[in-house]
Amino acid sequence: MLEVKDLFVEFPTRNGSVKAVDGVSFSIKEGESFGIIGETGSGKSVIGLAILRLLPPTARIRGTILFEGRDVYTMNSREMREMRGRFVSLMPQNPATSLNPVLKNSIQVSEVFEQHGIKRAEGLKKAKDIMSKLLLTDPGRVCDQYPYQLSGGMKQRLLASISLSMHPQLMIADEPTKGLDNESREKTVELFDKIRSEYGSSMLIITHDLDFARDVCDRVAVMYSGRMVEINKAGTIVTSPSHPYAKGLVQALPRNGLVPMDGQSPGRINLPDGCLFYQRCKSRKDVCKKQVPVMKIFEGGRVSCHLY
Amino acid sequence: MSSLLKVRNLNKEFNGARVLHDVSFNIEQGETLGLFGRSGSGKTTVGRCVIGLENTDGGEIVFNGNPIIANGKKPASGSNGKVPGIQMIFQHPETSLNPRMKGMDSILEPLQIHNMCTNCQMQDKAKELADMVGLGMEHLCRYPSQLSGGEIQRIVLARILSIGPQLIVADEPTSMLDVSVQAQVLRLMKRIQEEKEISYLLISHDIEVLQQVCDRIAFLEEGRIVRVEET
Amino acid sequence: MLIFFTHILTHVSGTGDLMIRKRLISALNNEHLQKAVERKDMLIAMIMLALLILVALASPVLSPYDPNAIDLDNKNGNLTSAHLLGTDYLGRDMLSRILCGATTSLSISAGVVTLSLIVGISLGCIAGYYGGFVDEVISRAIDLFLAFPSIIFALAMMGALGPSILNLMLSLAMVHWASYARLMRGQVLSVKEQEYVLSTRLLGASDRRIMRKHIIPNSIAPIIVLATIDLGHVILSVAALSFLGLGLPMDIPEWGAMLSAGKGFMRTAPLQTIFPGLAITLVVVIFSILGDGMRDILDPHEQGDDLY
Amino acid sequence: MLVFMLMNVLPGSTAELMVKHAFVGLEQGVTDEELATISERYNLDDPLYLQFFHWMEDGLLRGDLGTSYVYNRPVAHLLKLRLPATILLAMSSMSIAIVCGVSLGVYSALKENRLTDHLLRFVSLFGVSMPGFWVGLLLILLFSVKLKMIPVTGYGSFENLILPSLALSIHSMTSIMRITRTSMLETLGQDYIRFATAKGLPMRLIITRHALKNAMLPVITVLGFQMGYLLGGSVIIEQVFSWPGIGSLLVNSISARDLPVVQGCIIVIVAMFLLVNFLVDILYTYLDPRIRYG
Repeated sequence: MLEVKDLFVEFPTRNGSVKAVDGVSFSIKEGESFGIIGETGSGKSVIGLAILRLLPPTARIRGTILFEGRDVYTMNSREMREMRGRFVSLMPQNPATSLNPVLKNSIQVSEVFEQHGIKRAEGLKKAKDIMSKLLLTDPGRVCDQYPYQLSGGMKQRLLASISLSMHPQLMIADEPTKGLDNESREKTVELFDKIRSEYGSSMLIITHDLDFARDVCDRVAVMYSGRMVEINKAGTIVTSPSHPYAKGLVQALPRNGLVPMDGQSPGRINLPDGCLFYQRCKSRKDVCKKQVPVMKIFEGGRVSCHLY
Repeated sequence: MSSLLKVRNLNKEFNGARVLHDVSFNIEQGETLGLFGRSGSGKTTVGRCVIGLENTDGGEIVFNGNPIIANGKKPASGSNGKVPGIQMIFQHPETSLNPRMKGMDSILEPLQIHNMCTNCQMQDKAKELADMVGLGMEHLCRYPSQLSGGEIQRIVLARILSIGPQLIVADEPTSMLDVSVQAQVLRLMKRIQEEKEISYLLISHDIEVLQQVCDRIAFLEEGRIVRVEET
Repeated sequence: MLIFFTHILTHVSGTGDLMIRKRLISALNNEHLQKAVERKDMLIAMIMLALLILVALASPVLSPYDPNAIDLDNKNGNLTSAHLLGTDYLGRDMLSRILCGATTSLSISAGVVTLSLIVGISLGCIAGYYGGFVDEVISRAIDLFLAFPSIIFALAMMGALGPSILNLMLSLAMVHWASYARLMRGQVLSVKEQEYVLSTRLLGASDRRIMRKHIIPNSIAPIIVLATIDLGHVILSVAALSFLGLGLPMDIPEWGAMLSAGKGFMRTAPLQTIFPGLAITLVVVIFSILGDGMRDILDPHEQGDDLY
Repeated sequence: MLVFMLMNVLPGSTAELMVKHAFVGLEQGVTDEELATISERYNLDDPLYLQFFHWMEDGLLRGDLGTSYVYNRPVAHLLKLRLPATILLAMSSMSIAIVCGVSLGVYSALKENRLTDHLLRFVSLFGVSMPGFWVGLLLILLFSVKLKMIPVTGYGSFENLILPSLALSIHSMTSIMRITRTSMLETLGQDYIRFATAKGLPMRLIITRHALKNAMLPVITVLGFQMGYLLGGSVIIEQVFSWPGIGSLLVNSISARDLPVVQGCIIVIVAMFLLVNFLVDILYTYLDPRIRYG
């Protein structure tokens, strides 16, 4: 379905270019829910935006992204517009700022349909039944209201229904649980389960919340400072990860005793050579310092570390 | 030994709606009391009332023996109702520090306010505080916009510790931080608690964090303390 | 009304004045200056400004003739070696009049802006910080003065007071302070709620200290931008007023007056209307460039490259 | 109310000052009893508040704003005569400023950092800095003196409206353009624009439906202030083009120390200013639903 090979993304700034994504490769199969876990600034959101070519013009992108075998970066703007919304849709990070404050909800929902050749009235009807499927109370009233009149949870569901309106083959969800408390996080998990059962579209879920990834994703990749360090089934990653950083992440969870890792992730302008986790890795070897570990198959998943 | 902080049936109305109903709890010397509640349960309001940022509609708060709030009113004592012994850590790192002041000035400001030591001592006092919260000197000469969330919360902690408080009210100090950084900050707070005999009122919606860090947890629902458990 | 107004002025300007001086010094000597030099357009504008101030200060020495020396035999003369920019209808040398005009314009506008800055910032800060009754009174006064288009008010004042430099400065300042006060009040209201202000108050800082250390530095930036651009606008107003003959007495050379004098002889000696206008435009352009540049430099999140 | 207080409280008893100036042209000294008759006729001697009530009572209630000292005809009549000219001038320059300002602003925002953008910004820099009356003079110089195309002064036909309204609108047009450009750029960076692109909407639709409406909000707030500047400017432009509007009446009456006329003009101008601000507020609530439901 989606194939990403050696993706590099750099943002030139006043004092040097920030290497947001430093050689990432992964693929998502039909109907699979693939998660990317990473902390703030690990470059996970950049990947999502790169797939839909929504990065700012200043970004320098290398590498190939194949969707259904076609390279996204060789598509012309018409093909690109065709793909966005119909085949690949985005569920943005903070629902509050992703809805146009001065436009009625009905316009914002139906315009996706209009764009892909469906008349507004019919589009609105379709949108309403998607909304009711996603447990959004009284879709009719919501459509006539303005975004600021909706609660956080309702905004999220509205966004979900917008991005699902054309039954896309791939849905990219960017940090759906950011800033939510436990209870609304359960609701989000429920929402995503409904989406998968109802539409069966494959999903790319970008989050920093391990438990959420375990509950919603089949396979999960762990990102650190712009590189993928481990890819494995969601269950194994959360319970028994193999990469030292992934282990550190799991141990830092409150329920596992809040065992902290010392130090911070390296500066992104001139990345140290060798393994990026070298300074903070407890089981580091001198080879880690010099040579960038390559992705190796290991116990059903892949890990990039010299220990294995 | 009487408890450090005694709160007796604290009430608070917020434009008509009653937000807190007879909230009572106390915090012993050197203890960490967790305050758990979903968003909207009024836990932040409790914190702000204890700290004196919000005035209350009834109830007493006694800190270290002397009352700071008697039946809802602030007695004349204390610098406009703010007790130096209690300090607060806020939830959002990006607004907890003055964007125009370097880390160093933020840490030293409390000392300057109470002119607790001469300028020559300032430098090494700052060094000492920075070491205590695990920050190097290079962090001190950066602006908050050049620091990560975890580093900012450490500077906030150092800033508060400089005047030796007895109770720190922390309103979801680590909810905006990543998991690994959260672990570092909470570990740091525990270490400081042992060294400086400080007690915490830790407010959070994340029950796992509270179970891990607090000695006792008070459960707050719709402005009422429903139960208090030992961890 | 006027007596009452000057009374607040003297009392308030005492406190406001010291705040401003300290803030401006500390704000300018740190890295803001290096950043300013980095930008080409700012550099040019600053050099031109320095030149301008030099000319304004040294105009009596620089100008070849006494600006008011009447020499009737070569009225409306064109460019000659003796009179580089020709002469006006009374035979006075245009070049020296323009040079001295720079002094008048710059000194008046500097005076007006500083005066309104002091009053505006102090009143705005007090209104924003303390709120309640004080805020009510000051805000009403602000609305009162802003109800007038600035030139109309100044026109009426000048008409009543009669032409003199002090009256001109006073009448212009009476209008401009209100816009500073309103901007300042808005800034203070938003900064006051920030968490770092609350925590400083908890640490026992006095109101004055909070205002000086935290509130003003974080709300002064847009005011400085407005003040820089206003320097240009005041020059425009001064020129307009003296164009209508209500500005300065005749003996003080002023660009606006020159323009209105030259108006009558447009057909025969058009140059008289072009040079003073050009001078005004040039000065105002310098201030506009400086103003825009200041806006980017003092922008808070431009501080340094924030962590990616 | 403020206008009246202001004019009368100022230093020197206005009446005496006024009378002296008004007649200085005619003959030299003003004898005391002449002074007395004049002030009695215009009841200038009784205390201020009585004058004020007198003025308010017959002025605002019956529209008789007193009689002009110089023209000796009721002020209201004078104002009515001149009002249409000023409104015409203000309206035409306002529309030019808004139409060109907004469209150029949006255009240069879309072509950000390309040649046209830099060119427009450079021109707008000068546009904002040029004093209105100097622009007027230049236009006269260019069009009438050199090209002899358009009549310089006079009122009535469409031709002589062009120059004054153009001169008056240049300043507002350029500042509106700059504000539109910045707010447009800011809006284009918002999340909902990125989400709209993610929905596959064409750029053209995104701009018209999403970006434009949001970008106009800050522009409208500043519109009120710009109109004030426009009214202020009209006073001067009317002088340059001797356009028979309230502005030139105000200027002449000030130099002629004609108190009631001055007050009348100021009140009318301020009224127009407040009216425009009021309209701007209504437009703002219409555009931004958040405020309408409050």
